Amino acid sequence: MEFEFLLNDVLQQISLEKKEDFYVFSYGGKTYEADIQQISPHQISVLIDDVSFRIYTAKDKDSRYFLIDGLQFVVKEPTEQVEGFRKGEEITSEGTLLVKAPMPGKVIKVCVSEKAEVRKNQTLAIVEAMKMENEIKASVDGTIKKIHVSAGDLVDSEMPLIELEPS
Amino acid sequence: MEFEFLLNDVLQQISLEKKEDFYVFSYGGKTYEADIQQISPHQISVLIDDVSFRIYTAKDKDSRYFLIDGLQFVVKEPTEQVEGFRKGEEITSEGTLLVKAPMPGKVIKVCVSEKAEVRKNQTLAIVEAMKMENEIKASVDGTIKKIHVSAGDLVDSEMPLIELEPS
Amino acid sequence: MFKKILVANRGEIAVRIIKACQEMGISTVAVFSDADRLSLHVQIADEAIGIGPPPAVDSYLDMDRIIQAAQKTEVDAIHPGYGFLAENAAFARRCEKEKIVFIGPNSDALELVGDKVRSRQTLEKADIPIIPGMKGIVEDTSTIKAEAQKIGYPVMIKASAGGGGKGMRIVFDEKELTPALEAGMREAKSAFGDESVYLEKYIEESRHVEFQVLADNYGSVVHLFERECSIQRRHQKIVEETPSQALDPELRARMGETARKVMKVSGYNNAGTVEFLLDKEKKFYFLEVNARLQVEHPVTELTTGVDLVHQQIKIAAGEKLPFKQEDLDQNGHAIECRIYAEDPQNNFLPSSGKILYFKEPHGPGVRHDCGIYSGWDVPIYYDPILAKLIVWAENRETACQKMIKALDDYVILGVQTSIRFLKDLIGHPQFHKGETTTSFIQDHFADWTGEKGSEEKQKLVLLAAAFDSLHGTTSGKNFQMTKKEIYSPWLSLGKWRLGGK
Amino acid sequence: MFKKILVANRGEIAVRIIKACQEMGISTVAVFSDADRLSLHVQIADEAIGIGPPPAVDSYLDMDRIIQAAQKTEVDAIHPGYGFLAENAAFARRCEKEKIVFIGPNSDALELVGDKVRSRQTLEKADIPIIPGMKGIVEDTSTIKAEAQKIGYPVMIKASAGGGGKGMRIVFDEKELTPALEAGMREAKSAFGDESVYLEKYIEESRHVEFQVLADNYGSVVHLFERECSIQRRHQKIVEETPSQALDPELRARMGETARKVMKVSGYNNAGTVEFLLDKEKKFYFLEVNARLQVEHPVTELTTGVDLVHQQIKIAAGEKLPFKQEDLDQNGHAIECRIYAEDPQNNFLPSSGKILYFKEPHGPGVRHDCGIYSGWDVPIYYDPILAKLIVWAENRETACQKMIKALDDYVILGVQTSIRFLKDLIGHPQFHKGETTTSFIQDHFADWTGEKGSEEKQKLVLLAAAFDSLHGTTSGKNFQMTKKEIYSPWLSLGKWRLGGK
Repeated sequence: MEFEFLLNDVLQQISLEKKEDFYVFSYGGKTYEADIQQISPHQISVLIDDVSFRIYTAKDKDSRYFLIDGLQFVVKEPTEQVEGFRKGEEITSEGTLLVKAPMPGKVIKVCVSEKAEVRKNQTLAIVEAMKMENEIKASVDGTIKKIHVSAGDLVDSEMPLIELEPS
Repeated sequence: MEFEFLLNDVLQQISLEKKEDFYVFSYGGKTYEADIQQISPHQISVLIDDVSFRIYTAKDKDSRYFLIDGLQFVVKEPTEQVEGFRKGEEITSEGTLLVKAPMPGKVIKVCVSEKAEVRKNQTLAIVEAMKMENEIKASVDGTIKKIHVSAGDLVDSEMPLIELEPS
Repeated sequence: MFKKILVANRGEIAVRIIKACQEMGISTVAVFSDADRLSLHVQIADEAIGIGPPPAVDSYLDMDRIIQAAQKTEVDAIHPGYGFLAENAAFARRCEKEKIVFIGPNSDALELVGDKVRSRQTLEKADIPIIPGMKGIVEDTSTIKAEAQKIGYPVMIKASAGGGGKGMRIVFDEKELTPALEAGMREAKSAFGDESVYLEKYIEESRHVEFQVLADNYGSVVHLFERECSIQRRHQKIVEETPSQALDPELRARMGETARKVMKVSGYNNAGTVEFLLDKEKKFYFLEVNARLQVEHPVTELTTGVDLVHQQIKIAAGEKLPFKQEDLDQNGHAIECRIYAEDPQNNFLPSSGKILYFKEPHGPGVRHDCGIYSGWDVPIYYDPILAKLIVWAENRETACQKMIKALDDYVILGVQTSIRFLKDLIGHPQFHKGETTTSFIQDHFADWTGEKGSEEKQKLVLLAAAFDSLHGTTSGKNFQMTKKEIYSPWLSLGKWRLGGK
Repeated sequence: MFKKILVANRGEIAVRIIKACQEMGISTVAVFSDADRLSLHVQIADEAIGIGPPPAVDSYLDMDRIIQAAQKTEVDAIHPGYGFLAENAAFARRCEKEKIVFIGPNSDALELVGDKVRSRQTLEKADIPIIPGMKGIVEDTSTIKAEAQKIGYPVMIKASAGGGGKGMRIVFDEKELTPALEAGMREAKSAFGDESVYLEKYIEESRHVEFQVLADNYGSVVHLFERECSIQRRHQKIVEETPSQALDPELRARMGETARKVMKVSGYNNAGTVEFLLDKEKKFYFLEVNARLQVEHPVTELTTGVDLVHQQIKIAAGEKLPFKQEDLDQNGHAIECRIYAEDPQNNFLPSSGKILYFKEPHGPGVRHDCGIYSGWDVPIYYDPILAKLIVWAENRETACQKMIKALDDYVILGVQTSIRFLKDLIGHPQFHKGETTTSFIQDHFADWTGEKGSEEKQKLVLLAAAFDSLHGTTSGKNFQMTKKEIYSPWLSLGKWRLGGK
């Protein structure tokens, strides 16, 4: 059976079939045999050519997480739209840059006003979470188009903070 | 809602109702309030009058297991027949004593023959499990009625070994 | 000895203290905000009392509620842990008034060392070396520029009331001064309820070396050697070790004696830490006293064999110190890594949410002080520390190897953590050489992005995802599959790899 | 140093050794029988090779298969762990022939000390004190009664080839002799593939005190002090501690020197243990050499700071011992409890099956060497040891408290274990006093049935069961409910209890 996944936002294909007491999988034009065993709902044990791997896994509503040798990978469905922008930002349909809260927290201060010009790396707002202040900075030069929050607001992750017109 | 359980083979009753954000339960003629929270599929946290308890739980096909402060309890359904005899023995309908394997293992030796007379604590058979020999002894004086196994047999827990006619 | 102790804290340190009490046969009372009903410290205590809404000012910082909980449960003593009310002299006084033993220093000493500015003055008089800085707190923001000028840039803004990096800012030139002051004061206010800050000289390329001290109620003061805590990000320690690679026996003895003197001059009792900066010429300066159990106390415990929480409780109960300075010795090497819920690939931003799966490392010489479990929601209201991983080995080399292995074995899925960053840090050649200063992360990890994963690992992840989808073990959704037929697996069996792992 | 090591064992000890290799940067190969594909040692090793069907004679005891696995994976060395092939001189010779380093003593020394009868003869000549007993193995069961008579009852039947209680029987009078001999020989055959047994005097009210020894390939021999292992059931150690309460510094030094002499006389290298019996007059007798890593090695590691597995590997790789006798010291107190899958309420019968839920204890000073996990099936084919719980503290008193707390925190559901028994044992007044002899369990726990659970606990269990049924969280069945209406809960709210927990 063939599967397509988004691994770290890159589309990848793999095929997997169960034989008697082992599995056969193909990836990148090569085919391998693997002994795959479910150890617990959160762990599988894989032996390929006598090499042993432990893979931990968990899922939430959007993603499946896999961890090998301490390194975490995120796997998503291929149907999901790929966003090409860094976490906390999004280009709107009008071409403005929407700066979003990178984590849940409380807006301590909005450092700019509408129509103000800002330079790259200028602090736009300060959001506090877990007792630490985090400065939200402009990633480009531009003009403030809209401010969505004010000091004291509680914001969730990905909530719009400020809209910026790049210059 | 009222529940009946067999706790350590004794029938017990308890009633439990969910209120807003806590529970009310009655046992032994008294009623209590409890804050009960599911911590994981295997653990609940209970606060009653500010006293905190951790209870671990698991189940297999016959029983539910609960552990409090390191002590394990077995809860069964009340419909199940209560056996009044010690583990590894059963009185048959004909009144003979059926000696059963106390654990899975391998019969190393049968030390008695049919019709032989045995005394209390005399060794009837030797069963090996986990590299240790375990002597199965007569719990009463009697006569061997039937031998169900021979040396080399693999036996499961509760499998009949020897039938004894108490004298 | 006390019969019952209330632990006025949460997270890993509350768990640590409760376990210590249980080992000593002392009953325990946990307190919890509404955000912490399901936290580990609530589950393991004998009793647990709700003390209000999630924000710390309404719960863990609310003296009235803590005292009420203590009175309701009739405890003999309160252990404040670190943070929250631990260094609050008013709270210590309140406990004294209510006849509840405060497990920490007496309120006079706490007030003195807690006032960073006044303690600097006192200690300067006693010939303790002090970093150049202001004689008082910042009172008038208009004259502050002159003060900074006098000290000379770079200067450090520090909260008068606190530690843990809260309210701290380095300022390199005058135009950064005002915004840094504002931010520092806000953070100090939010963390300690006191916005007082002061300025001192920022010493570059320095090491942070601190001495653990124990003082009983009868004038005996011993130090339990040093901890080096130079590895910091955002002025917050993240890796601590002992012994320090920068100290020789002579300097260690001299700094240790200075630490004891600081405590004697301050009239201090119970456990405390004297922090020093050590500059590149091995000159040391008193920084401040942390008047409480430190986050990094386990490295001292592992190398001296002394349980600091047991000692805190015994001292508070009026017992004498069971050892003299000459009885104490350092054995082997210990390193601690703090595991934070934060994203090192994203400027160390805090990461909250549900811990989908958690599995802690184990093994000889591995200690894990922890306040979390699989399925727990990391709340946004408190410090993002999840746990502390501490290793002990005969020597530093083996301790580093053990730490790297333990970090590799650490599983947290669902929230971002500092684990991979810590692994790269401990494995860094400069760390291996012991070349650690307070700017270590800035110098070597400013552009750190972390490993992306080899092709082999990616292949395994895809295999695991496919296995998972095939059996529906974790996914509830159907993944899209193409209909192309798989070619016969028997024709071209690939060899997994030629070398070892 | 070696690049790759094959660990020819399973369970907790295979896990322990694999982790030690990983810390040293050495790749590892696990071997597994068909019953062990899902075992922990297979998951954590770099490579894993199946070596046959579940019975040990067809897998873990099959030299050919082990050697084939070693050749296939091109390892430099084999670590045998304990049990299985660990003390098999033929296997050590085979490794030597195949140019694979056997991590253990040289085959000549192994052969000598492994032959309990020949080593008794050799050591007697070297003036080592020996327990009175047979000069040779039991060859002729007809003359055995005369031998037993000569030694004097009670006598002990012991396997010539082994340890760990396998094949051991105490015989108090002549009529027990023949069946005990038969059983002992069968058990010896099954455990070691050699049915040879011999007789020695059984010394009553004695303590089992052993000394850990390390010897490099260049003639240096040090001891790492004693372990007291008197607490045994079915001749199997279940609790071990160090230091022993029976030794003063003079006796400790004398026994330690004797242990070193035993090893020197035997031409021994690598790690080994010299076992002694200590009678009530504090006279000690050589028992035997255990020519391998011991189950109870962690208590020595925690009190000396020496990692014995690291040292074994280094010695086997040709390194010299990094310390002399005078560099070694004992710090604090360590106790180990072996966690067995067995039912202490049912004559310690082995208990196999699925571990439905498992949660190990944690905390400062708590070490847990373990080969199991939630969901694992305990196979019937091997030794029932699941894990070892080891604690360290400054003194014995605190170590006991820590152990009791850790046992309380230990969760295993689904299989019976010795945990509760161990808790009562550590808490026994005679254990507290250090009054431990090899008949301790027989003397104090012959009629042990264990706590049945207070009314409070039973009430909580019912509450948990009801909660569980109400929410259907773990049960798939509907439990029978009566229709009687619950009376209003608001009328008579009970107080949970008046005192503390």
